Amino acid sequence: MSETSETVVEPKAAGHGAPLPESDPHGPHDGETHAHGDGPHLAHHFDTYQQQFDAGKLGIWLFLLTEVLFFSGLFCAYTVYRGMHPEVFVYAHYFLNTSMGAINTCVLLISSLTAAWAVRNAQLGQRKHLMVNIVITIACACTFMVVKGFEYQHKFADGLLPGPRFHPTEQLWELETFKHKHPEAAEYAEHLIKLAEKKGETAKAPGIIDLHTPVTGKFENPTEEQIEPLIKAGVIGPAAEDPTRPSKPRNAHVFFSIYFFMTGLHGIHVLAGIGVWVWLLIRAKKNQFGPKYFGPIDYAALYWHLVDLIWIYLFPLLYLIH
Amino acid sequence: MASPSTTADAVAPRSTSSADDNYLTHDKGVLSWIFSLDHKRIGVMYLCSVLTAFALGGFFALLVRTELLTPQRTIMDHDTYNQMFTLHGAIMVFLVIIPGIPAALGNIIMPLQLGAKDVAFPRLNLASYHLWIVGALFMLSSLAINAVDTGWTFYTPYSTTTSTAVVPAAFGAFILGFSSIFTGLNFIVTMHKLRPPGMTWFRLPLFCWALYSTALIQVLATPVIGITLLMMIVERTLHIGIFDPTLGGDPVLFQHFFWFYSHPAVYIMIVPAFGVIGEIIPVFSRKRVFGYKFIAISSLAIAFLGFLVWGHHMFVSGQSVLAGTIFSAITFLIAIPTAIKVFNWITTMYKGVIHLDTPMLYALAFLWVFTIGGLTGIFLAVMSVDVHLHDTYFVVAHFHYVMMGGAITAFMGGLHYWWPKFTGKMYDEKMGRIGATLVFLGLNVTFFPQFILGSRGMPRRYYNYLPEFQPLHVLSTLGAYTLGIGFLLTAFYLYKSLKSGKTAPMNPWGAATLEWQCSSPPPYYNFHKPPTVTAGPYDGYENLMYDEKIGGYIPRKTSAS
Amino acid sequence: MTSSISTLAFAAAAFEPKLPKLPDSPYFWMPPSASTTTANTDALYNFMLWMSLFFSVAIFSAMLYFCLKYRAKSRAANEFPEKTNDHSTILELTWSVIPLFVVVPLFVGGFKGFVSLRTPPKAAMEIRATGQKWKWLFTYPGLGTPDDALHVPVNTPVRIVINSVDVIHSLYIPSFRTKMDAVPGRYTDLWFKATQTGEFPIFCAEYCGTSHSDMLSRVVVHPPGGYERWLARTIAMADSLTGVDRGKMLYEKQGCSTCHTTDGTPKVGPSWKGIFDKTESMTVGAPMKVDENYLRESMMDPQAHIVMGFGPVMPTYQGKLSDKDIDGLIEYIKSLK
Amino acid sequence: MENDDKPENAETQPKSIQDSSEELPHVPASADMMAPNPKLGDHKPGTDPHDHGLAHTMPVWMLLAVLGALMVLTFLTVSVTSFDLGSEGNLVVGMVIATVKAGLVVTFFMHLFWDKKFHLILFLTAVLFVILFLSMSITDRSEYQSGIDKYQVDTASAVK
Repeated sequence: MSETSETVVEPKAAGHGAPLPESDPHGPHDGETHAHGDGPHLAHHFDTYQQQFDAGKLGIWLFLLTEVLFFSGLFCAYTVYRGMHPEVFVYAHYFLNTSMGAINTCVLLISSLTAAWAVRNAQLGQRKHLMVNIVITIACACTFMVVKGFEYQHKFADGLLPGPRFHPTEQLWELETFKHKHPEAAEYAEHLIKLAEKKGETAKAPGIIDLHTPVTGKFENPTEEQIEPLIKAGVIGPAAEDPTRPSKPRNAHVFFSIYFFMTGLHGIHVLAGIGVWVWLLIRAKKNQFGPKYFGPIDYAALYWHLVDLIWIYLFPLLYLIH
Repeated sequence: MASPSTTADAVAPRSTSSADDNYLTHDKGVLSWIFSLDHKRIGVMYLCSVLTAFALGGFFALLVRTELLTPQRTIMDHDTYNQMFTLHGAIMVFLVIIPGIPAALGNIIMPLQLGAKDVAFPRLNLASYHLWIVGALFMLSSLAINAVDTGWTFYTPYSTTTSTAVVPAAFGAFILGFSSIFTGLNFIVTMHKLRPPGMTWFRLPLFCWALYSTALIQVLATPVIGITLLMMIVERTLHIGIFDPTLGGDPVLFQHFFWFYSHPAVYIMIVPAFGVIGEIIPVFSRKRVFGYKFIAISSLAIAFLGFLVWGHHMFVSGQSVLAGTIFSAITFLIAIPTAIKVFNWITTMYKGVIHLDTPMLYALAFLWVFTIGGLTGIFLAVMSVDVHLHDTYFVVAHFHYVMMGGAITAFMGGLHYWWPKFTGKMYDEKMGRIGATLVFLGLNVTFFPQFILGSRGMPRRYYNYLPEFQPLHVLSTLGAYTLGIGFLLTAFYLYKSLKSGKTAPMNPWGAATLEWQCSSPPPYYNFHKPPTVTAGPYDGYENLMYDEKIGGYIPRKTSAS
Repeated sequence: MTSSISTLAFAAAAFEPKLPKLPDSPYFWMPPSASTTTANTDALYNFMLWMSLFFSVAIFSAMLYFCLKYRAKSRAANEFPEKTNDHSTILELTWSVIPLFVVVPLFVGGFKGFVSLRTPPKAAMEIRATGQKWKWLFTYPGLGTPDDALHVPVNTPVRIVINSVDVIHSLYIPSFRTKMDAVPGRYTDLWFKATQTGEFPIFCAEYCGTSHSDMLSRVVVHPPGGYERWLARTIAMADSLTGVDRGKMLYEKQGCSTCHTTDGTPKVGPSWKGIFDKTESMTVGAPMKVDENYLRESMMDPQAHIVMGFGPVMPTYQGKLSDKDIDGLIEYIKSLK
Repeated sequence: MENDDKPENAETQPKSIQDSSEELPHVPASADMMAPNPKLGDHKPGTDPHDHGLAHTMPVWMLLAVLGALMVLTFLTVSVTSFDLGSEGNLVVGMVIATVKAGLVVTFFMHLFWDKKFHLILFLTAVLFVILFLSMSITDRSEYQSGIDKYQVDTASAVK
C-alpha cells in the first residue's frame, strides 16, 4: 500500500506498525498535564509546541468555517426576502441610524487591529503591550455593544419590533431621514393622507388605484420626485398594505425580524468574544504567553476578526440600502 | 521526540494479561469517568448513551409497528401515534445514528488506529459528550411535557403552529448539532496533526478515511441545521415571519434550509458505516482490501456530492422544475462512488480465506441490505417516479434499508469487531451468529413489504390505513418483532460477556491495524512511544499466526529468526 | 314537504362518509393505471425493477459463492489466500463507468416524465383544490359550494390548482401516479387526463397532524356526459337545500365531520350533539353561551373563543360559507338535541 | 490532500527582536522543542523574514496600513450611497467594497497570506458552500415566485 518513500527503512513488523510498551514508564497522568518536561503549556498528547500550535490553529480555522456556515442561513434569508420584497428593505432602512452603524464599523475595525497587534505582542513576549492591546480590544467591543444597545432601545421605543409586534410609532414620511432625502415625496405623502381623510374611510382615495386623479394645487401633476421614493419604499403602490392611502408595505416586519436576528446573533458573538478576551487578559497578566506559547491569543484574534468580517457585510446590507 | 522503535521490539511476543493497568482500571470512581479526558472513556460513555437511546428509539418503533397491525386503532390514539413516530425518528437520527459510529466507536478506535495518544482536543471531546447529554435531556424533556408530533423533519408551518412541545425538541437537536460539530472538528485536526511517523494519508485505515469524510460534512453542514432550528424556534415563539406564510414567510425555504443539512447528514450516518465494513471485510477475508485508493477517495467524493443534492427531497414540494432537474442529475452521480465501494468489497472476498464470525456476518448483511437500499435509491432519484413514490412507504423502506440496514448493521458489526478490544472480553460467538442472523432476517421481513406497500400508494406517517394494505403491514410488524428479539439477544450476550466472558487476546481476528497492537483493553496512554508505521493498514496478514492457546493472533516467529 | 324529505333522503345517501376503496390492480407492484400520466412512470419503474433484480442477484450470488467457495476451515489451520491483485485500475474504472451508462438514460427518462407531469395543457379544465386540516375541498367552475370529492370527466385534461389554508398537505392520487404539495401562501398545480372511469382514492401524503391519515378523498371519473349531469344535479341541489338539510349537507361536505361528531363523542373539536344553548367554559376568558352569535363567530374567526379542552386548530371559513350556509349549519346544530 | 509527511526543517530559532521594549525573560527554546520533528510538518519556517518560531509575525506598519485602508473603504462605502447607481448598482458597489475589506482582514489581520495553504483552502471551501447554498435556494425561489404573487393578488382582492 505504501507509495511514499520512507526516511526510516525498517524490516516489516508484524502488521501495520511497530509495537508499543504496555504501560507508560512516566507513571500516572492526570488530564492535560504533560509527561515530557517540556514546559507548562504543552499538553501530554503533543510532542512539540509546533505540533500543538498547528493543531490549535487548524482547529480554530475549522471552527471559523462552521461560523461562516452558521451565519449563511441568515444571509440566505436576507437575500431571499430582499429579492422578494425590495420595497420592504428600502422602507425599513430609513429607520436605521447610519451614523451609529458607521461608528460601530470603525470601532470594530480598530478592535480588530488591536487584536492583531496583540498576537504580535504575544509572539514577541511583550507582556505590557499585549495587555494594553487586549484592554483596547475589550473597550472597543464594549463600545460596540453600548452603541448597539442604544440602537435597540430606539427601535423598541419606536415600535420597530419583529413579527406581529411591529407597530412603528412614526410613518415613513414623518421620518427626518426620509424628509431630508426626499422632501417632495414626504410632502406629497402628507397631502395624500389629508386627502384620504377628507374623502372618508370608504372613498376611493389616491394611493395606487387612481394615483393621477386630478387634484388641485401644486400636487395636480405629481412629479417623479414626489412619487418614486414612495413607490420604491412600498408606501403607495401595489406593495402597500392599505391601497387607499400611504401606509407601510406588506410584511415590513420581516426586515426587522432579519435585522434583529442578524445583529442579535452577531452581538452574542461579540459578547462571547469579550468573555474570551477578559479570560486571556487574566492569563496575560499571569505572564503565560511567550514565543513558544501564544496560541490562545492567536485563536481568539482569528475569531475576533471573523466577528469583524461578518459585521463588514452586515453594515452595508442593513444600513446602506439605497 | 521518540526514536523509532527497533526491530527487536517489533516482533517480541507479548502476554495478553497486561490488563492490570489499562484505561478501564487506571482511575476509579464515577467522576473519573464523567470528567475523563481520555478518548476511550469518552467513547465508552458515548457508546453506553447511544445504546440506551437506541433501546428507547427501538421501543418506540415497536409501539408504532404494533399500532399498525390493524387498519384502525390498535393500542393508541392518533396523537400518541404521531408522537411515537416523531420520537422514534428524532431519537434514531439525532441521538443514535449520527453519533453512533463516529462519536462512540470512532472515539474509542480512531486515535488507536492512527497511533495517537489521544484526539487533538480532549476537552472539546468531553464537551461534545456533555453537550450530547444536555441535548438528549432537552429532547426527552419534550417527551415529558407534551411530546413533539411534527415528524423529525420539523416542517413549517406545522411545527410553528402545533400545540406540542416543539421548542425543547428542536433546541435539543440544536445542541446535538454542536456536539456533532465538535466531534468532527476534533477528528479532522487529529488526523491532520497527530499521525505518527510513517503514517501517510494512504496508509490510513479506511475507517479513518471514512471518519475524515464524515467529519468534513459534520463541520460544513451541521451549522446550517443549527441556524435553521434556531430560526424555527424564534419563528414559533416570536413569529418573525421568515417561514410562516401567514406572516409573509415561505415554508418551502425552510425545506431548503433543512435539507441542506439533512441530506449531507444522511452521509454523516452512512459513510462511517462504509468505514467499518472496509475494516471488517479484509480482516475476515485475510486479504488486502481491493482498490484501497478508490474506496478512500470515493468516501470524499460522496461527502462532496452529498452537498449538491438536497433538493431531491423536494420534487413535489413546490420546488421549481429547474432546481429539481439540477438536483436529480447530481443525485445520480452518487451512484458511482457507492457502486465502486460495493464492487471493491465483493472483489476483496474473491480468493480470500473467509472466516464467517459475527462481525463478518454483519458485514455480509450490510452488503446485502445496502445493495437493496442503494438500488431503490435510484428509483427515488428518477423525478417522475419519485412523484409517485415520494412520502410513501417506499421511501420509508428505502431509508430504513440504508439507515437501519446500512448504518445500524455496520454499527453492530463494528461493535462486535472491536468489542474484545475495548472491553477486554470475548462474547459468545454462537449467540453472536444467531443474533446477527435474526437481525438480518428481521430487517428484510420488516422493510421489504414496505416497498410493495409504498409502490401501491400507501402514504407514510399514516395511523389509519385502507384495509387492503393490512396483510403486508402485519408481515412488517412480525419482522419488527424478530428484530426486537435479535437485539434483545445481542444485549443479553454482550452483557454476559462483560460479566463472565473469556479474556480477550490482543488480536483475536488477526487484524493489522494499530489498535490491535495495544493490549485488550488498551493502556491508558495508548502508545508511550509513537509507533513507526512502515506498511499499509491491511498488509502483513501472512506475518500473523493464530495461537489456539490464547485464542488470538501473534506475530509469526519464523520472521524474527 | 315531500320533496324536502326525498331530498334529505337523497342527501343522506350521497354524503354517507365512506372509505375510498383501492380498486383491484392488474399489477403486483403498482395500483391500477388510470390516466395518461402513468405510462412514463410505470415504464421507468419496471425497467428499474428488472435492473435492480439483475444487479442484486449478481452481487448476492457473488457474495454467497465466495463465502462458500473460499470459506476458511478454521482459524487454527492458519490458511493464507493465494496472491491476487489488490487493485486494478481498469477493472475499477469499468465499474465506475457502468453505473453511469445505466443512470444517464434513467435521468433523461425521469426528466421527460417530470416535465410533462408539471406542464398542463393550455386547454385543461381547471378545478381548485384546497387542503385544510383534515379535508380536501374541490371547487368547480360554476359551482359555488366546494365538494369533498374530485369529479372529473374521462379523457379530458384537468388541471388542479392547489393551495392550503393551514399547514402543508399533499394531494396524492396513486392511480394517476401524481402528487403535489399544497403549500399555504401560494399556488401549486398538477394535471392529468383520466383514461378509466370509476373511483380512485386520494390521499394526503404530507404529514399534517392528528387526522392526517383520515384526510382521504376520492376522484370520481365520469363517463362522457356524466360530469355535466353530476354538475347540474349538484348545482340544483345546492340551490334548493335550505335550513337543516343544507346544514347537514355542508357538515358532510365542508369537512366539519372530520373534527365534530353528531353523536356526543368529542373528537378534535367538541361534538355538536346538544351543544346549542349550553354554556361552555373557554380556554381564555369567561364561559360563553353557545348561541347563534357564538356559532357564527366560531366559523368566521375560530380562534377567538375556544371551548376548554380543545386546541386552536380550526381553519376559518370566512369567504367560504355564504350567509345561507351559515344559517343552515346553525339550524342543523340546533336540530341535534 | 496536502502532504504533511515531509520531515520538518530544523531552522526555527527565533529571530532577533527589534521593537521589544520589555522583552520578557523567557526561557530560550529548549532543545526538545526545536528538535527536528519528523512527525508532522506542513509548517516550513525559514522561508519568510517575519517568521518567529511557531508562526508568522505581522510588522506594525503593515497592521496600521491595513487599518487605514479599512477606514478609507468604510468612508467610501458610506459616501457612495448618496449617488444613485441604479436599483442594483449600489448593492453591487457595497458588496464589492465589503469584499475588498473582508479580503484585507483575512489576508493580513488573519495572516492567511503567510499561513498554511490548507487553511486558505478551508476558508475558500466555506465561501464556496455558502455560495452554493445561497445560489440554489435563491434560484429555486425566484423560479416559483409567480405562484406566491398570484396567491397574494387573490387573497388581497378577497379581503377587499
